[in-house]
Amino acid sequence: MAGLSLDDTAWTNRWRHRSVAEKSVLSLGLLLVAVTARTPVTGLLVVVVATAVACLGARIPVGTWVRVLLAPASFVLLGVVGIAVTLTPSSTAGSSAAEVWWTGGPFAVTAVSAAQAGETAVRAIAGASAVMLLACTTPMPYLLGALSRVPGFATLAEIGGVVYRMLFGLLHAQARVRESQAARLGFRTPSVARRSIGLLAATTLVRAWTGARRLEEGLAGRAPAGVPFGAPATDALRWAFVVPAAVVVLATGVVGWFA
Amino acid sequence: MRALLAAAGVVVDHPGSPRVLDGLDLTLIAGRRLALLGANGAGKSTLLRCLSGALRPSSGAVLVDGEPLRHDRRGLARHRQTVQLVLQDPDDQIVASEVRHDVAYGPTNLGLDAAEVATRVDHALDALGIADLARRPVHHLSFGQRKRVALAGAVAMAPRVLLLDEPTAGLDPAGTVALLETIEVLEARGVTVALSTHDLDLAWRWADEVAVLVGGRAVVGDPGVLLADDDLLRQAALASPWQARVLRAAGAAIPTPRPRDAEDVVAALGIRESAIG
Amino acid sequence: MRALLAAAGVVVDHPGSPRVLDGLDLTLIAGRRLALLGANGAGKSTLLRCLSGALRPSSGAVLVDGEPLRHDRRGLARHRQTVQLVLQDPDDQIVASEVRHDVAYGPTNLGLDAAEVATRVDHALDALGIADLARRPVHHLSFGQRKRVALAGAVAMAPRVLLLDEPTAGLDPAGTVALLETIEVLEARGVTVALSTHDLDLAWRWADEVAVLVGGRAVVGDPGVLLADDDLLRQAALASPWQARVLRAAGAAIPTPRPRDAEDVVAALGIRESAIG
Amino acid sequence: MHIAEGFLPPLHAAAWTAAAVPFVAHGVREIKRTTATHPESKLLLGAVGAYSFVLSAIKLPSVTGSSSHPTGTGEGAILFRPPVMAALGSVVLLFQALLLAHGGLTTLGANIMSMAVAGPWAGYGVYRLLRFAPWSVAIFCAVAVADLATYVMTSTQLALAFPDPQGGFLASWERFLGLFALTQIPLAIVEGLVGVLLMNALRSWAGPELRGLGF
Repeated sequence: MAGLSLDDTAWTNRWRHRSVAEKSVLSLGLLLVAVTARTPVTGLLVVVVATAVACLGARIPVGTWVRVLLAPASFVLLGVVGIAVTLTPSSTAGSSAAEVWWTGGPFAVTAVSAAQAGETAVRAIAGASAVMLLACTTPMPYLLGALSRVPGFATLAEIGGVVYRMLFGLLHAQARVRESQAARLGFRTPSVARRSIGLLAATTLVRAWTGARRLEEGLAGRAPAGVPFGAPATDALRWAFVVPAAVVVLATGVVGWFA
Repeated sequence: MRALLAAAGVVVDHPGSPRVLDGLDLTLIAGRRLALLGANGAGKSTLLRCLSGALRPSSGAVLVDGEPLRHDRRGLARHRQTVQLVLQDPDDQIVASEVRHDVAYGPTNLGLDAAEVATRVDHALDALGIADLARRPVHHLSFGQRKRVALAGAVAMAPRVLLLDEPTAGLDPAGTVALLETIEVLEARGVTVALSTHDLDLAWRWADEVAVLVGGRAVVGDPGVLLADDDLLRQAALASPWQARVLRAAGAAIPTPRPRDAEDVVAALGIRESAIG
Repeated sequence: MRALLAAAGVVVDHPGSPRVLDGLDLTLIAGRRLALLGANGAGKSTLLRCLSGALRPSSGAVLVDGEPLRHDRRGLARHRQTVQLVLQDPDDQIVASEVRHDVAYGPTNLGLDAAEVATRVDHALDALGIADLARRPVHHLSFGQRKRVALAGAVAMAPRVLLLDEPTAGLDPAGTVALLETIEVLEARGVTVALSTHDLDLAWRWADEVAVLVGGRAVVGDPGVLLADDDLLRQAALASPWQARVLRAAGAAIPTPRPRDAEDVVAALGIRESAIG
Repeated sequence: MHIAEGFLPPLHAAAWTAAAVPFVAHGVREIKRTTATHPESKLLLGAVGAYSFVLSAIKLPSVTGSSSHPTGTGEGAILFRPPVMAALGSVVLLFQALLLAHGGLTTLGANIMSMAVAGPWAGYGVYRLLRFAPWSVAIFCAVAVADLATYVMTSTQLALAFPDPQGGFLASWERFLGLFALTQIPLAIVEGLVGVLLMNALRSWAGPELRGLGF
């Protein structure tokens, strides 16, 4: 079946069974450090720590980890272009040459805008590496199980569980339908392709719909309608992990903020 | 001969189309293998859903140990612990994303304590030979493996009757053999198994009794008799299994017990190796 | 003996798992029936998807009339008018809500004018014997009927080769007979048909040639030989068809042409009615 | 149109998260009310969530040649109404953040505001306003406007976070709008056209199934 590489990693790494709370301390703690950092050094430190923890602790293959980070990193780098490039200052005469690094037509890159872009890029990549630490080590159903214990989130988490259960079958079906559309030349011209996409989106919704109805009937024999689906079991929380994790996060923060 | 589960005059109507089941009678005897046969659309799945309590017949009754099933919350809750249905497509029945968690779904909702649920789940996974898959995500499994997970989910409810809708559909020959072995394990634990199938050869070899669905009713009898009855099979849009066809082509009667394998058939034909040129 | 479509050293790799196809060679001869056999997961569907152009092999080539298929826009567009694949699940292939619209989908995409599209659709519906379903909504049809609609959609593309993935899966005996009749109609129109199946009996009766998938490669040969080769079938996790089993049990050799029906088998056993007590 | 993890300054991220909370809470309350009376609708809502995720993975053929993905916000709002989309949308955005590394946790609030609130409400509003217009026109406009509203919201969020050193918020807003207009206006048109085809196909295909939605 069609897979998602992040999801596959989450199911196969060494930390999969650890309590979600343990890993959240580490990952969300590093995320907090990353977004509140005042210097780029902190951000770089977060990337290094997250990488070390992911590859040495959870034994995620280095190649996999790099590929995981590459996607958000490329997004971020593309995104910061929009920050770095500003409109040419109307009062260029007033700005010193040192402040304007580059101009082209109505656009310019200034020292201020470039600094802002750089700061954002580091913060975003550091934040992404912290979050990917959680995403790579924890299968979605475990996360949703933890979320369901937070007051007010139970219903949403439970629906999330159904989303996850149906996701892969639907991705697979969608890919198959698209493939057979292509076999009947459904993407030959742009207008033909638009019609095919419309039909594809419609069939996929019908598939999702009938899938849910059939699941409803299938489950009727297993339990009364509406009972909670529960959450998969994970290991109990161990302070032997939480304490060192908190220390790592604090150390990263302290070193980063005061270095 | 204890009547464990029965359909008595079961009618299923969908408004605007011909009746799917039209006063059907059928009895499941404890420990006796029943195979349900019929063309596509003959009502096999509908009947199984009625027997499992998932579908309420328009009229007629489903009897458990002679008592009519009541389709209220309590009646259905009890029924689920007696009868479990396994659907053809495992994805219609698996709700959780991790095997163990899914198999535990039914027992957990019976209100059992955690230790009892764990025991039930372990037994079910063992019976299906998938203990090693317990912590695997369902979407990483093959079709055959998912079929076993769905079956384990039903077995974990510790039912007395297991109804299997087309259990061999989509399985290769090795998968079919493995399924039949699993059924024997379950039978040894006291479970009565009935299944629906298109595979006449499977019905001939496996069943103690067959029910052929024709015109919304069931003709029930010995496989050796019904599966050689051309008139009946023609009405049901079925064909006789090869064993019956070979014996007929040779002009031989079908002996009792009926010959199941190639060896038995050859023996029934009275052939000695030396007789062949 | 014209090689219409061929796989030459086809490799399909999914990173991190064993190779599905590992240097597979296979040739389809015009007008010759090929049955593809293999256990679940042996790579039958993968091979068919390669041959149809839907999947690009990691290495190796697909040859059409001896020319390697180019996986660019033009190459694929041409290929799809030569080869059409019909998937096991018709719902993966039906894109419109009304039968006629769905069958017209391919021809319309070809850019044919309305009259030509209508002729193509009529011919395809005729060949499948479902002209009466033309204006019906697809979701009201039975599984067997939807299978025919999916097949009609492929036939309307007027391919020279039709690849069928498990075409009899989920069909009852009457549905299987009807499908085989349809295939004959298509063959009479000059279409070469290859199919994959789990049904050894079907392969034995229908095919001119079988390809058994083992370890990512294909062993190709005469059904009467390969389907009686126990070593090969064991490796492929398959079993021999009943015809071969009966002959073996009787100690008889498999004659040429191989006996397909019960009557042929009995004749091969040299039994006269009078010989049986 | 996802804003990446860590892209917004911490205060902005927190503010957008706070802004999103009432919308999501409203949606969750709606969903709870539905599931209380129809327990089986949990499965249907899950299916719709899975569908939204899968839809965002469908590549759209773009006029400009670059490929892009439909947002699905307009169609979703018409089919399931905006409050439900706010709740389901946040689940889908969480999934995208953690399964695709698309979006993020600190920017979840901002992304919910643009894709699960602004887009659906704008689209739904237009759909209701055009009640008396031809159906296809109403769908086209609703879907296209939902698309555009999503990107206007994102541009606003970015402009507030990164005001132009000289021209301030307005200059920056114009810049972000201009930057995205290049890709988003053709995309909105394509998605509008596809949306009409989708809804037409759905109406003929699944009439009885969708009747339960008040569709």
